[in-house]
Amino acid sequence: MATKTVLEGVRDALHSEMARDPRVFIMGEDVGPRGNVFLITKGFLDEFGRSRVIDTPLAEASIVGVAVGAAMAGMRPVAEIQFADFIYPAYNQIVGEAAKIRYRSAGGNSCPLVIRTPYGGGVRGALSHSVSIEALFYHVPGLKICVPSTPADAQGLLVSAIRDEDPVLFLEHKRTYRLIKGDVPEGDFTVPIGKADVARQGKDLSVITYGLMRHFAIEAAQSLAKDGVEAEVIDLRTIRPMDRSTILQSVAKTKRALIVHEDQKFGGVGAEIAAIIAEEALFDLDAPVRRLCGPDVPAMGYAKEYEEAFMPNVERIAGAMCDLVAV
Amino acid sequence: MATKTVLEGVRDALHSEMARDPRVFIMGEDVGPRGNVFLITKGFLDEFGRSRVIDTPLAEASIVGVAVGAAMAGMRPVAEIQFADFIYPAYNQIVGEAAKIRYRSAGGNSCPLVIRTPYGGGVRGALSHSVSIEALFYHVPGLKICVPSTPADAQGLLVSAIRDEDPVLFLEHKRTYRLIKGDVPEGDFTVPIGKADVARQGKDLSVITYGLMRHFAIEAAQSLAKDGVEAEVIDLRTIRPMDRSTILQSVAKTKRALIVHEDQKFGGVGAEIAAIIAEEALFDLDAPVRRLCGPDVPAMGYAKEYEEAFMPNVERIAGAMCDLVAV
Amino acid sequence: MPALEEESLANASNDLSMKSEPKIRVSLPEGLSAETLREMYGRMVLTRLCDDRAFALNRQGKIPFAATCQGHEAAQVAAAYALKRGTDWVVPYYRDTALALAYGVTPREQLMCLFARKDDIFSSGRQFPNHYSVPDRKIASISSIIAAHVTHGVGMALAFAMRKEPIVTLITFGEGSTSEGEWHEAMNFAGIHQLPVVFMCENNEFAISVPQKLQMAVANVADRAAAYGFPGVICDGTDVVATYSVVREAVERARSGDGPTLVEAKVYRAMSHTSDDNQLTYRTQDEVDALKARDPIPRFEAWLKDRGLLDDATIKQMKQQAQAEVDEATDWAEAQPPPTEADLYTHVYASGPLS
Amino acid sequence: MPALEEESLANASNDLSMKSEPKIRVSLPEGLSAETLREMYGRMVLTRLCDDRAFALNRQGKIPFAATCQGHEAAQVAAAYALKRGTDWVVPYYRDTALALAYGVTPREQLMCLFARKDDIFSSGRQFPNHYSVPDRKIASISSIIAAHVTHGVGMALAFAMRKEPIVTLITFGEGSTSEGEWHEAMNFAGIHQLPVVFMCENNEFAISVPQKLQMAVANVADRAAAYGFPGVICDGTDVVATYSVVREAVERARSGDGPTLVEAKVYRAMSHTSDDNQLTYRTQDEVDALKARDPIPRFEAWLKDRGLLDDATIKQMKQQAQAEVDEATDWAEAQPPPTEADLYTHVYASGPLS
Ligand SMILES: Cc1ncc(C[n+]2csc(CCOP(=O)(O)OP(=O)(O)O)c2C)c(N)n1
Ligand SMILES: Cc1ncc(C[n+]2csc(CCOP(=O)(O)OP(=O)(O)O)c2C)c(N)n1
Ligand SMILES: [Mg+2]
Ligand SMILES: [Mg+2]
Repeated sequence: MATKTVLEGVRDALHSEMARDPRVFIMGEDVGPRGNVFLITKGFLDEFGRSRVIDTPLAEASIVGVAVGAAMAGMRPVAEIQFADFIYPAYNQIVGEAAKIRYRSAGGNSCPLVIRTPYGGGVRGALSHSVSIEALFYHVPGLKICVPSTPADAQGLLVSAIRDEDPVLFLEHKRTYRLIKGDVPEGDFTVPIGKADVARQGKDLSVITYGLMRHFAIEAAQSLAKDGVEAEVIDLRTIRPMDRSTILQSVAKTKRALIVHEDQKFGGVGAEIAAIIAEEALFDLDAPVRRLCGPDVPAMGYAKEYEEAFMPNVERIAGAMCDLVAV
Repeated sequence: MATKTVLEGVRDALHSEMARDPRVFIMGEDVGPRGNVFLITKGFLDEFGRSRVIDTPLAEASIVGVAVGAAMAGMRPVAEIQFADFIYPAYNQIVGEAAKIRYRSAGGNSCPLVIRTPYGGGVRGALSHSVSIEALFYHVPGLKICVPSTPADAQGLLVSAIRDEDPVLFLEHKRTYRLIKGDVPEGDFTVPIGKADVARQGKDLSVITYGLMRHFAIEAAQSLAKDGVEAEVIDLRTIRPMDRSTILQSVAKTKRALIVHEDQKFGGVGAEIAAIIAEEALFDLDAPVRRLCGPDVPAMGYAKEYEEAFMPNVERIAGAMCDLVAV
Repeated sequence: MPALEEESLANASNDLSMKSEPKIRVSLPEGLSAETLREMYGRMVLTRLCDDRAFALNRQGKIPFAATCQGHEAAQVAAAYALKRGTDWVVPYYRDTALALAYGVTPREQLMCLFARKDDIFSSGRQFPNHYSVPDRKIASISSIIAAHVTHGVGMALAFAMRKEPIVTLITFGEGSTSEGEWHEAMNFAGIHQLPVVFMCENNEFAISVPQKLQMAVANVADRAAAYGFPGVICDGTDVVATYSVVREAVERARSGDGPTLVEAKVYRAMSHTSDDNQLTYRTQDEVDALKARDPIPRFEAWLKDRGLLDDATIKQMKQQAQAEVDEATDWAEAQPPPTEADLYTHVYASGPLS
Repeated sequence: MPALEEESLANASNDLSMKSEPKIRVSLPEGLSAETLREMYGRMVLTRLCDDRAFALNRQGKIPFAATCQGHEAAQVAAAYALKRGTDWVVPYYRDTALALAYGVTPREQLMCLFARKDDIFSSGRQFPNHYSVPDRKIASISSIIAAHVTHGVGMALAFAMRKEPIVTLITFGEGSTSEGEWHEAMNFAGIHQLPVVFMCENNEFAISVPQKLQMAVANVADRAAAYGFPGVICDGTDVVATYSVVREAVERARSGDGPTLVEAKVYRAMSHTSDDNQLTYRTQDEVDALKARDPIPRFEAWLKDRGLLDDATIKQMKQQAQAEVDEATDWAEAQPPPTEADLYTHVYASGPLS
């Protein structure tokens, strides 16, 4: 075991897969000499050379589109979108193309592609560097979506994503990059795509969450434990596929479900989680499902006050947990 | 009252608004001499001239982006995306730009823009001319989304959309264009954005739906009525804003909720509807929430068999209704 | 590059050598033997019959949709033969029936996609007709989303270049597609990395109903190449030999590491955009009638006959044989089973239909 | 166009006429009086002080982010004065502090956006600094999404053309932005409709760390204009007068109905991309040091002094006055209230924060 940050987990996964498999290469804006804006690929250019660490033009549709083509031709591209807010120009390539290539060619072509991008708020990124995008993609069959929150999950899931035969959207919460440290196994390991993590065991309610909020939820759960309330915290880790059975088992046990995400509420990923519970576990519940999410405004603003007002935090999560067990 | 098709409702709304307001203009592919691929704007070019009926290059990002700019400069553009499947290249302009202009400028700028596009299956449109896109946009604050299903709603909502001060995504189910006929009020009238339609009254279960499925649900309800089961059918008409209170009132009355949409299930609009019910009406329910939706495969295929297997139809809806009342 | 010529001979599905090969051979375009030229002619004839068959089936109500390539055949067949078939990749668009048939797609495969049969190898009946995908014959999968495939072709070329494989990628599209932002990005990327790509624009002056002057403010698509640092070349895309020479040169540039070329083949669209369109809503009957004079098939036929490479008897025989092939393929494909409900769920992910 | 000159005088916020106006006047660029030239100089000085202040505040930990325009000031101020201020629209990008200050943004407004205060008129503290939006002074709202505003500017020009208003729209962007598909689409649309637009590329040869040669395979962004059927013109964007002449000509073309122009102002970026960047990770200290020689402010200062339009005493006075303004604006803005939680919910829709 080594202790590292989420950023280091991402970097080590990229590094080990590039070293292991000559088909793996990286392309994106400023991934070369700059080593990516968060310094994730620092040193990669020198080590792997210009043909495997490609500084692209400022053009996201082609970052993904060229990567799709390379993937169809047998490579394993890792395309980087510098911030999740800039992924929209590549939406056609991701949703319209990558996700459908296997299906539309009846298995004749495949598209083993990873699209990595930092998302989320809490770093004063303002209106265009703070977005959560998972809800804009999770409806799309053919895609897989990872949202790791710990260094080990970041590393193990990224390795899985690169080895996957299908396109994976890999979302890294930028606030976790340096904030979150944790133990990571040595050597080659993977975390399977599609398996949630029961991050904390509990019997009184289930908190279903992912990304940065996992950490806030655990903290909130710890504070409630002082009053004897034991919350189970489920970190989904991947959103598509979503680990329904872990969610349902937990809810069957605790009989109360609180869904927490930073992304806006209406039509967010929490909607599907709530729907799954409403369809499959309705008679298990002792209280209505609750969602604690970002507010339904267009974006997180630049001022600290906007950020704080937008993002769920430990206090708000603890408050929602208290309310729910009180029903 | 006049009897017309959905297509005629759309056309009459466009026509009357263009005649009424010189700020309204149309831009899109093949809207000129061709009169749009469904012939909706046939004759418009001759009547309103080339500066108000603009045949654009094949470039969706600029169809929307140019319209956004014109809207910011005081016009009322109606931008057409020829098929909903082709809207992805414009995703950045819709989600990243149009939806945020008012918010990001703190009210300094606005973007009164309508983006019309035909969506949905059932016309042998194959993998790239059959998509339902509402779930890819309904999470976005700042946007409004209309999904009319009757001629009167198509006309009245489109007039409302054009007069709205904010960007509206206006989704027209292409199968309804010529299939669905109905009475439409004469003269100037509007249907408000944000108000669902109780398309059929009932007491035994609530079917919450929109688009083409409204018609199938009513037919299914009629067939069940023969066995004494009275289903209430709610046609949302607009997805964002969503008429929560009509949904909740109906469910409080019937105690059973079936959500039906053609779009794929996972992360579809039905997820939010189910979540609203799970949060607000859980203790009203006598049965779990049910969703009858398109299957979680990447697209509707070309072969008739794929289309039939993909789309909910009257029989399947009736079956799901029976199952739900039997719980 | 004599390899090319042998290649085309080896790939020929029928023996097309004339009974009485003329003694005095005219000088032929580099890389093209008499046999190859006849084979190319044969592909054009076969394509025309497939195209006509599609529209006949559509009129009979047997298939709901057909898209024509009439007017584009010369450019497409020329491009196919300028490539090293079996080695070079093509990333076509939906109007490339002639290109596909010249690149190894068989009439049966073509008819299977028209009928949307389960065993349609392109998409198992999921996509519209003419959305080819034949990896074993180096034809990439495309969607109907205009210009989305152009970056793919560039990415494939990038992969080949990274692996130092001497493969050229041909990417085709209509002039309308050059308005899309993605087209610009693809061109730009290929230019920066001087990738082994040939971009071929089949300019028929219409994007459905929108005429070229409302699509761009330049006279030639080829004029756009300068913005990307590589040459743009124009050719008469109704002239097989002229197009062949231009594409062949571009292929050689690409293969020798000198980077991309944008070839603009000036063609025309003989019919409405697709079976869903009626071009008389936006151009006159006279205009449409005038196009007939440019038909590339009689033109190439005359060229071949002038040079003694083809005679009426052979033409007749070839047409009959092609017709027989198309008829057989039609009956066969029509009799094949459609997809079933279970087929809806295949090939979602490599690991199955999980969501 | 003498209107322009009067306009600039009328807009002058301070009396900048020198105590002893030299008797023998040199010939000045068309449309620029001595007073206007001094005013332009003043805007550059003011901009530099605002820019330096932003970085000082960032270093002090008072603001988390700053983006520089150092090296771009001449091009921006020249462009602003080539327009009819109060009539023509600008659709700028995030590096256009000098353009904004020359187009009527005040130091207080600038400092308010740096501090993200509630009453920041551009965005109420929602956007990063320098994302201007001042409808009453004809500055359009932009986001941080590169090149997304270019189609907007074109759409605005379309609206003005439809309404037959004699308004020119200036749209600016970096050379990196020309790689985006949307940029291509915007240029293409403007060319087809010959809209009254001036596109100005501020080419500083870097997109964050990516050098021009990895962004495009051409030497000049201006070379791309030919693909859209309108002229591309290059100027030295560190030379106020040269840029002014080129932009002014483009503005006149646009206003007289002759369509768009792409102006490429060759500039440089003196500092790192933003306060979050360290350019020494991708270019050498020597390279950066060498740029100092191109500083447009001393250069313009010398030009004005050479012609007797400015003397040291006036320069000193102007600098002091600008510094005082920036200091005052800083203190004032810092003391303004931040947004509150309630402000999160305003301006979602015209009708309120419904979802
Ligand atoms: C992104 C996208 N937008 C619009 C369409 C609808 N469409 C299909 S073909 C076509 C015209 C294409 O014109 P061009 O590229 O010139 O090719 P041609 O059909 O003339 O060969 C259009 C607009 C589409 N398929 N994809
Ligand atoms: C769509 C998008 N992609 C990436 C970015 C990140 N980004 C911000 S500025 C920048 C470089 C811009 O370069 P250029 O257009 O040359 O302008 P400059 O900063 O040099 O003035 C990049 C890549 C962004 N803001 N938007
Ligand atoms: Mg065309
Ligand atoms: Mg730059």
